[in-house]
Amino acid sequence: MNHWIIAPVVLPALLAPVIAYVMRHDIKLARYASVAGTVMLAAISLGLLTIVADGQTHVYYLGDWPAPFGIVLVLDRLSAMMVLLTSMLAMVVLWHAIATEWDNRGRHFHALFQFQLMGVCGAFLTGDAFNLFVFFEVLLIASYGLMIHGGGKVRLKAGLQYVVMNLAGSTLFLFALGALYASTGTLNLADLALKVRELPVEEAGVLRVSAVLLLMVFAIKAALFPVQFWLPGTYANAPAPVAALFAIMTKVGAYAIIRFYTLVFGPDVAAVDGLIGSWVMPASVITVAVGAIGVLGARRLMPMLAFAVVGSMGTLLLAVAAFTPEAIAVGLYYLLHSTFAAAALFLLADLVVTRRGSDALTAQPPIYQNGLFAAFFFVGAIGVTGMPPLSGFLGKLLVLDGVRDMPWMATAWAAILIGSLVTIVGFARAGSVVFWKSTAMVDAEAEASETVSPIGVNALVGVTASLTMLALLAAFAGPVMGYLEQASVQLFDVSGYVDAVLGQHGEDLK
Amino acid sequence: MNDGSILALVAILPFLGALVPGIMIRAGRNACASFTAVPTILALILLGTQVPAVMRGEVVSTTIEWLPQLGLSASFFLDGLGLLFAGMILGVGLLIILYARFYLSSDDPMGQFYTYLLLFQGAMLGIVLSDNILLLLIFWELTSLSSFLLIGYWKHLPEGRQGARMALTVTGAGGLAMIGGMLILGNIVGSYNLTDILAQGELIKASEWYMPALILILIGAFTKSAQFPFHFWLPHAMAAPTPVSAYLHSATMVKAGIFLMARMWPVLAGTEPWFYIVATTGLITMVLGAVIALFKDDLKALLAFSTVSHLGLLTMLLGFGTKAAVIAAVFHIINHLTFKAALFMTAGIVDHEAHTRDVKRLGGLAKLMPITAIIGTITALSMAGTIPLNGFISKEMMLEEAAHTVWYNNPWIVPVLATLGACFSVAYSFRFIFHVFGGPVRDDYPSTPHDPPFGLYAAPALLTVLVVLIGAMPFLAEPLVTVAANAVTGLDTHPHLKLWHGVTPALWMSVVAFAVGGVLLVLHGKLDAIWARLPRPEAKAIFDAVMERCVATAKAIAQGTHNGVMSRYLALLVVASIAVGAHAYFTSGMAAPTRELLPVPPLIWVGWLSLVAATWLVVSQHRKRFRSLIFISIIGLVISGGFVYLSAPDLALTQISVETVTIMLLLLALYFLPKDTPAESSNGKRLRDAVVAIAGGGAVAALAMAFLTRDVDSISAYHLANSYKGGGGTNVVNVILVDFRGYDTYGEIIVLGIAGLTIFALMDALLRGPAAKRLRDRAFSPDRSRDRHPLMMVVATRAMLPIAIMVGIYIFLRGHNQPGGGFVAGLVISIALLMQYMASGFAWAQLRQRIEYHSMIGWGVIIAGLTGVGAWLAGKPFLTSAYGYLHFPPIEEFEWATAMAFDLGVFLAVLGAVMLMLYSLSRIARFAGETINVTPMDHDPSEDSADEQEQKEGQ
Amino acid sequence: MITMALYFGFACFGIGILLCVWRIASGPTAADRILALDTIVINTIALLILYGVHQGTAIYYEASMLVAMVGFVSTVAYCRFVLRGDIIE
Amino acid sequence: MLVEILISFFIVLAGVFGLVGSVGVIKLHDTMQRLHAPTKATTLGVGGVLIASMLYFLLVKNSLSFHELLITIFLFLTAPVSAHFVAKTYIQAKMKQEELPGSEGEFGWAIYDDPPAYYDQD
Amino acid sequence: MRRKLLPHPLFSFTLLIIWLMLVNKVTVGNVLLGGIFGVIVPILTAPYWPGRPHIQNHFKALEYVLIVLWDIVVANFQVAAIILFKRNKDIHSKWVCVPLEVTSPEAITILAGTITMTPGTVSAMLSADGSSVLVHCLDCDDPDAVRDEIKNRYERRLKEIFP
Amino acid sequence: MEMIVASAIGVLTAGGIYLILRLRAFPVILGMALLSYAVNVFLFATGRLAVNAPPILNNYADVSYSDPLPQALVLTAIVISFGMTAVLVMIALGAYLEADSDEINMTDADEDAAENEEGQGV
Ligand code: NA
Ligand code: NA
Repeated sequence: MNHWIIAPVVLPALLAPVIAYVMRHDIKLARYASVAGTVMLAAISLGLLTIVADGQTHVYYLGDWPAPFGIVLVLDRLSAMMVLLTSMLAMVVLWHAIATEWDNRGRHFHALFQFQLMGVCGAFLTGDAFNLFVFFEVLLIASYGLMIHGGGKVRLKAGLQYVVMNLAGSTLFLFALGALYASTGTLNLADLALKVRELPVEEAGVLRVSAVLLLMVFAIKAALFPVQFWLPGTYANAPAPVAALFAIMTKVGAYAIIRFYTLVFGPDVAAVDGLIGSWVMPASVITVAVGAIGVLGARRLMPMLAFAVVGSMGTLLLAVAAFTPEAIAVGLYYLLHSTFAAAALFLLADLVVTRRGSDALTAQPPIYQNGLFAAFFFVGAIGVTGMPPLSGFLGKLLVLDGVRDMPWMATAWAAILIGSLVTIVGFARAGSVVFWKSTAMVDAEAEASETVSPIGVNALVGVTASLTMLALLAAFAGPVMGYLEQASVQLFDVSGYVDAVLGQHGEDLK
Repeated sequence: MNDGSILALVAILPFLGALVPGIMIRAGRNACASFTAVPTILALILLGTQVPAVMRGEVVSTTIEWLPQLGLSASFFLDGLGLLFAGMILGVGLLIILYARFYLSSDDPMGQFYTYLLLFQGAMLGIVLSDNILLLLIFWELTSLSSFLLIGYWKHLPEGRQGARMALTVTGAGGLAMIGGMLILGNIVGSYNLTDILAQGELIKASEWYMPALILILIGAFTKSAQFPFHFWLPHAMAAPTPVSAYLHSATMVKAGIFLMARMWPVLAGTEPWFYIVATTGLITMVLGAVIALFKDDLKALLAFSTVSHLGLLTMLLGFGTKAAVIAAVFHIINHLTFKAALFMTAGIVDHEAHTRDVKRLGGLAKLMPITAIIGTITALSMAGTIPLNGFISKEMMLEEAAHTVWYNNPWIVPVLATLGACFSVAYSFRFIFHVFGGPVRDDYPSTPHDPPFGLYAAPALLTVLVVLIGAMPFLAEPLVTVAANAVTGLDTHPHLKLWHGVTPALWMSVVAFAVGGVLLVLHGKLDAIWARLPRPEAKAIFDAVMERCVATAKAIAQGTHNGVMSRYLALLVVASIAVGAHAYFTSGMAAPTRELLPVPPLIWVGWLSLVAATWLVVSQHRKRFRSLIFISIIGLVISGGFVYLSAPDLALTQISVETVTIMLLLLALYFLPKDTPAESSNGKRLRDAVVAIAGGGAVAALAMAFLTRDVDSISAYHLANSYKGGGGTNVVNVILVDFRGYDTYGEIIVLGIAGLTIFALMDALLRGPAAKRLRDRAFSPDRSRDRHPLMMVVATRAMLPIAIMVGIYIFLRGHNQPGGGFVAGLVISIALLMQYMASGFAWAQLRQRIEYHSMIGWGVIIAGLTGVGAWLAGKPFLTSAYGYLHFPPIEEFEWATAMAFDLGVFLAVLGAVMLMLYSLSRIARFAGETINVTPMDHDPSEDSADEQEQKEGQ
Repeated sequence: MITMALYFGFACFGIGILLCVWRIASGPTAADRILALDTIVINTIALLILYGVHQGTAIYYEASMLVAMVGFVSTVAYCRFVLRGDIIE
Repeated sequence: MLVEILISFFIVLAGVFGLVGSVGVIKLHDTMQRLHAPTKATTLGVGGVLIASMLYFLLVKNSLSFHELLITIFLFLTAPVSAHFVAKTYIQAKMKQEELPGSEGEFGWAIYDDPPAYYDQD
Repeated sequence: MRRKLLPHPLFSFTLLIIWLMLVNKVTVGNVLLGGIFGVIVPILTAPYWPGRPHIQNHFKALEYVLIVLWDIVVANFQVAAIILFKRNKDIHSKWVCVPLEVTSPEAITILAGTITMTPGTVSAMLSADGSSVLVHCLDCDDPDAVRDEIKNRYERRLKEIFP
Repeated sequence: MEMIVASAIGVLTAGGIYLILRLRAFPVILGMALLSYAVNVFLFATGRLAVNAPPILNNYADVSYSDPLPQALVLTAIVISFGMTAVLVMIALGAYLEADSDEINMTDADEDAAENEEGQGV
C-alpha cells in the first residue's frame, strides 16, 4: 500500500491547525507555511500521477480494514488528475491572494485554505460513499469560511444564502445515502457497484430514488439547472481569490457525477438504465442557456463571470450526459479548461474591480494601465468563451465531437453553439464598456497614475499562470487527451475498480 | 527543412511577428513599421520558394500532430487557391504596413495597431493554408477576434466599439454555425483532413447530412463575406482606420468567406440547393450592395457597399457551379483586390487631406491632388468595369456567365439583374470619380488638400499599376488563375484571359450598364432625394434594437430568476427532488415486504404525539422565536428517547447533548436578533409552501416506509464480529467511529475545527465593520432583571462542576465499550463549563480557563491526525489502531487502545470548538456594551458580614 | 407484578408528558413553558430509569444522567434569556 | 414476592406522584401555583423510581447498584435552582414590584434592584 | 506539599464516591482510578472555587438531611391532596418574605433549595443583597407561621452547620 | 413501529421544508434543525428498527444487535450538522448585524447600491 495516496489529505490537515494556532499572529510565517504546503501538495500530486501511470487502480485501506468494511482511498488516473488540478489551481490562487494581500483582510485565511484543499482532495480520493459526504462537508464548511472572508454586508448575506443552499444539499445527500444504504447495505463504492448490479430493476425503487437524489446533490455543487441559482450570488460576492478557488468546487460536483454514474450507477446498470442521462442532458442544456443568458444580461462583472461558470458547467455536463468513455474524456478536458479559465477571469476581475472600485458594467473613467488589463481581459474572455487559440475552443470542439453519436446531438450542438455566441456577445459588450468606452471619458488615466502605483508583477502572476495553463492545455491537447482517454477507459472499467478494491481483501473473506 | 514545414513557418511567422511591434515601438515609429514588415516579407519570401512547385500543379503539405483524438492536426497545404490567397494576404499586408506607417497619427498607438494587424494576417494565412478543417475553424475564429480588435482600434469612438462588436457578433455567429457544418462534414467523411474531405465530394453530396452541413457552412461563409442578409455589419466596420478597411475589405477578411466557398466547391457545389442558395444570395447581394453604394455619401461607406456588391458577384459566380464561373471568380478576386485596396487607400488619403469623407463636401480634388486623383480615377474605372482595365475583363466574364444562367426555368432574371447590378456599379464608380475629383475646386476645405508624401500613395500607386497591367496583359495573371481555378474545381481548367472577346452578349450588357450608369449619375441628385424618402430598413438600427431587446430579455430572465429569492431556490430544489425521486420510484418498484412490523407500545404514541405536536407548534408559531426554541427542545427530547428505545444509546447521548449546545448557541444569537419574525408571506405563498412541505414530508415518509418493511444484508455483520477482536471494544458504534470508520470521524472533527475558526474569523470581521457601530449603539431593555449572577446559581453550579467533569471523564473512558466516547464527553464538559459561564459570567470563568480554545481545537485535530500518522511508523495505513491490555496485579487488567488517543483528539476538538463559539458570541456581546464582572456572583452576603466584622474589630 | 407496576409507571409519566406538552402549547407565559419543559425532562428521566428496569439493563443510565444535566442547563438558559436576554454575560 | 411488592410499591408511588406533578402543571390556574407541582415529580416521582431501580438491581439482579443516587443528588441540587429561575422569569414578566411583599433588608428583590456593590468593571 | 497535592481531602473523597457511583462497581482498580481523579479534578477546578465552604458540624448536617427528606415525603402527600382534590378557587396562595440570618452563600442556597423541595413552598427570589428570601406558599392561611417554621426548622439548623 | 418512525420523519421533514421556505434567517435555521432531525432519524432507520438490541457486545449472552453502522453514520452526521448549524447561526447573525435586517433574500439594493444606469447604452 502506498502511503503517498493519503498525503494530499493528511498534509493540509496537519498543516492547517499549525497555521491556525501556531502562526495565527504572524501572517508572514503563515504565508510561507501555506505556500510551502501547497507546493508540496503539488509535488505529491505529480508523484501520484506517476503512480497511476501503470494503469492500475491503487487502493489505500484506511485503518488496515478490508474493503468494504473500512474506508478506502482509491487512486486512479481520474482521481490523481483531479488532485493535481486542485493543487495547481491552489498554487495560482494562493499566490494571488498573497500578492494582493487578500489573505490579510480577515482571519485564518491560510488555515481555511489548507482545510479547503484537504476537503477537496479527500473528496477526489475517497472510495466510500459516506466518506464522500464527510469530505463534502469539510470542503463546504471551509468554503463557508472562505466565502465570508473579510466580512461585509453583501458578502455575509450572500454567504448566508450559500450556506443555506448547501445545508439543504447536505441534508438531501444524507437522505440519498440513507436510501442507498437501505437498499444495498454497504457504503463502499466498489461494493455498491457490485450490489447495485445485482438488483433487478423492478425491485430497485429505493435504489433509484437514491440515484436521482444523489444526482440532485451533485447538481447543486455542479450548478446544474434547476439548482444553479445560488451560484451567481455566491461567486459574485465571494472574495475574488476565493471565487477563483471555487472553480474547483463546481468540479467536485462534476467529478462526483462522473464517478458515481460510471462506477456505481453506470450506464450498464439495469436498475437505473438511462435514468441519469435522461435528466442530466436536458438539465445541462438549460444550464448552458442559463449561463449564456446570464452573461448577456449581467449588470455587473462578477455575476457575469459567475454565469460564465454556470454555462461552462452546462457544457461540461452535456458531455458527461452521454456517459460514454469518449464523451467523458472530452468532458474532463473541458473540466480542466474551465477550471483555469474561471480562475483566470476571477483573479483578473479582482485586480480590475479593486482599481475601478466597482464591478458595475458601466463606463467609468479608465483605470490606470487600462490597456494592460484590457489585454488580459481579452485573453481571459477568449478562454472563457471558448475562442481559439486557447483550450476553450478545443474543448468546445471536443464536446461537440464527443456527443455526435447521441440521439440528442442536434439539441446539444445548438445549445453549445448558440450559448457560445451569446456568451461571446456578452463578453464583448462587457469588455467594450469596461475597457474601451471608458477611454472616451476624461483622460483620467493620467490623473490616476499619479495616485496609483503600477501593478506589481506579483499581482499578475496568478492571472498569467492561469492563462498560460489554458495555452498549455491547448498546445498539449494531444497528450492531455491521451491521458484523459486512458482515465476515462479506466473509469468505465468497473470490474477493474471492483477487483482492485475488493479483490485482495475480498478473497480473504470468502 | 522540407517544403511542408516551410508552410507551417509561413503560417506561424505573423504570429511570432506580432510580438515585434510591441518590442520595437520603443525604438520609434519607423523602426516599428520596418520591423513589422520583416515577418511579412520573410513569409512572402518563404511562400515564394513554393511557387514553382505549386505552379507545376503540386500540392505542398505538412502535418504536425496536435489533437489526434479529435482529428485535429496542424496540417497545412498549399495549392493554387492557397497560393493565390496567401500571396494576396501577404502582399497587400505589406502595402498596408507601409501605408499605415504614414496614415496613423502620432496619437495612435502604432505598436498595438501592427500587433493586431499581424495577428490578423496570421489568422488569414492560417485559413488559406489549413489542411484540416478544425484547424481552419481555429484560424477562422481568430480572424473574427483579431478583426474585432482592429475595427475597435479607435476604442474611444462609439462607432468603433459598436462596429467591432457588430462584426464580432455576426461573423462570430457565422463561425459557430460553420463549426457545426464542418464537424458534420468531418463526420460524414470520417476525417477532418481537408484533402480527405475534398476527395469525398460524392459521399458528402449523397449524405442525408448534406443539407445541414451546407446551410451551416454557408452561414459561416455568408456572414464573413457580408452576403445578404448579413451584409450590414461590413459598412459599420468602416469605423476602423482606413488601412484596416483597405486590408479587411479588399483582400482578406471578407474574402475569407469567398475562399471558403471556393475551397469547399468540389464537395458542396454543383447541387441544386447550392445553386439556389449561393447564386441567389450572391445575386441579391450584388444588386443590393450596388444600389445602396450609390446613395452613400461617406466615401468609405460607398466603397464598403461596393465591396458588398462585389462579394455578391463572387458568391454568385461560385454559386453557378460551372468551371467558367469559377475562373471568372478567381480572376475577379485578384482584380477586386487590386482596385479595391487602392480605392480604400485613396479614400484614406482624401480623408487625411480634406478632413472629410463626405462626398457632398468633396469635389475638385483632381486639381489639388493630381496624383491621388489619377490613382483614384483609374482604380474606380476598373471597379466600374471599364475597358481596358482589369475590372473590365472579369466583369465581362461574369456577365457572360450570367447571360447563360437559367434560374428556376427563367433565362432572363439572372442576366437582367446582373446587368442592373453592373449599372449601379458603374454609377457609384463614376460618382466616386466625378464627385470627388471632378467638379470645381471647393474653397471650404479646412486646409488646402494636396498630394500626400510618397509613402502614403506608394501602395495605391503600385496597385494601380497592377490594375493597368493586368488589364492590358491579362495573360500575366493566367498561370495563377489557372492553378487557383484548378484547385477550386479539382479539375483541369484552361482559362484564356483576354481583354477582347468580341461582341458578345456580355459586351452588350456592359454597354447598357455604362449607359444606364451614366444616366443614374446624372440623375443622382433627384434619385438621392427619392432614396432619402424611401423607407429603408436601417440595418444598424434593427441590429441594435434586436441586440438591446435580447440584452433586455436576458437581463430580465437572468436577474428575474437569479434575484436572490432564497425561498424560491430552495422550493425548486425540493420540488425537483420530489419530482425526480417520484419518477425514479414509480418507473420501478419494490419487492414484497419482508419484515414484520414491530409493535407500538402506548408510550411510543406519547412520544409520537409529542413530536407531532411540537413540530406543529414550531411551524405554526415560528414567528415567536423564543417559544419555537422551547418547542424544538421537545422534539430533541423525543428523538433522544426514541433512540434509546430503538437500541441506539450512543445516539441518544449525542443527540441530547448536541441539542442542548445548539439551543444555547441559538439563544446566544437570538439575544442580538429580533425576537419575532414579521408576517411577510402571503397566504398564497404559505399555501404553496405548505403543499411543497407536505409533499416532501410524504415522500420521505413513503421512502422510509419502503425500506423499513424490507430486509437487506448489511456489511455491519463484519463490524459486529470484529469490533472486539479487531478493534478491542465492545461498543461497536464507538469502534466504528474511532476505528473502522475513524477516517470519517477525522473529517468530522475537522469540520468542527473549521467551524470554530470560521466563527472566530467572522466575529473578528464583525467587530471591525459597520456591525461594530451598530453593536456599540445597542440599547438594552430597561426592565431586564438586575441580577446577573445570582448567588444560588453560582453555588449550585460550583457544586455540580466536579460532578459534571467526573461524568465527562467517565463517559470518555467507557466509550470504547459502553455508550459514550470523546464526542459526548467533550459536550458534557462543555456543558459543565457552560453552566459555570452562565452562573458567573464569561469574563470571570474565562480568567480561570487555562487552555486557549483555539489551541484546544488545534491540538485535537493534530492529536487525531498524529494518531493516524503514527500507524505509518508500524508500516500500517493511516489510522490503523492497536490495542492491548496492561496487567497491574492486583488491579484488574486495564485496556489501552490507540483509538483512545484518537478519541482524545475528538474530545479536545469538540470542547474547543464549542467553547470557541461561545467565546465568540460573548465577545460580541461584550462589544455591545455588556459589562463584565470579576467576582463570581453579584453579591456575596458573607463578605458583608466579614466586612462588618472587620469594621467592628477596627473600632 | 413488577411488570404491571412498570406499565402503570410508564402510563403515569407518559400521560404526564402529554399534559406538559399541552401546557407548553398553551402557555400562557414563557415561565409556564419553561416549567412544563422542565417537567417533561423530569418525566423523561423517570421513564428512562423505568425502561432500564423493564429491560433489566443499566445501559440507559448514562442517558438519564445526561438528560438531567442538560435539562437543568436548558431550563436555566431559557430563564436567563427571558430575564437578561444574554445567557452568558 | 415481598421483593416484588416492595419494588412495585415504589414504582406505583413514583408513578402517582409523577402524574400528580404533571396534573398540577395543567390544573392549577396560575403560574406560581403550577411551579409547585413538578416538585412532586422530582422528589417522590423520580426518587421512587430510583429507589425501585436500586432495589430491583440489588434484589432481582443481585448486583449492587448505587449510581441512581447520583441522579438523585443531581436533581435535588438542580431542581430548586430551576424553580427559582422559573419563578423569577414569571415575576419579571408578569408582576409588578408593588404586588410583592417588600424585602425586609435595605435592598429590594434581586430582579428589581441592583446588588449592593454594582461596579461595572470593564 | 500535602496541601498542594490534596487541597481538598474531603472534596477528593467525595469525587471518589462520585466516581464509584458512576462506574457502579467497587473494585480496587476503580478505587485507585477514582482516587486519581479525586486528586486531579480538584486541582483542575480549583480556580472555580474561590473560597471553600466550611461545614462545621457534620452530625448536624446529617440530621438536617434526614429532616428535610422526611418533610419532603410528608409534605408531598399534603400537596398532592391539594392539587388533586382542592378546587382551584379554594387554593389560597400567598407571598411571604423571610428575612435571613445566614450569610454564607452555601447556606442561603441550601435553605432556598430546602424551601423549594419541601412541597407547599417555593423560594422565588432573594433580595439583591441576599438578606431576605421571597417565598411563595401554595395554600396557606398564615404567612407568618410559614416564615417562622422556615426560620426555626431549617435556618436555625443551617446556622449551626454553616456558622 | 415502522409507521410511527416513518411518519415522524415525514412530519419533521414537512415542518423543516416549510420553515426553510420562510423569508427570515431565524425560521430557516429552525427549519434546518428540523430537517437535520428528520434526516438523522431517516439515516438511523436505514439499519431497520430493533428494540432492546443495542450494538454493545455482550460476551455472556447470545443476543441480537441492531445495525451499528447507520448509528455511527448518524453520529457523524449529527456532529457535522452541529458544526454547520453553528456556522449558519453565526453567519446569519453577522449578516443581520451588518445589514440590520435578517431577511434571507438578497435585494437589488444589496447587489449594487452604487450602480447607475448611465452606461447601459453601450
Ligand atoms: Na417546596
Ligand atoms: Na463522532
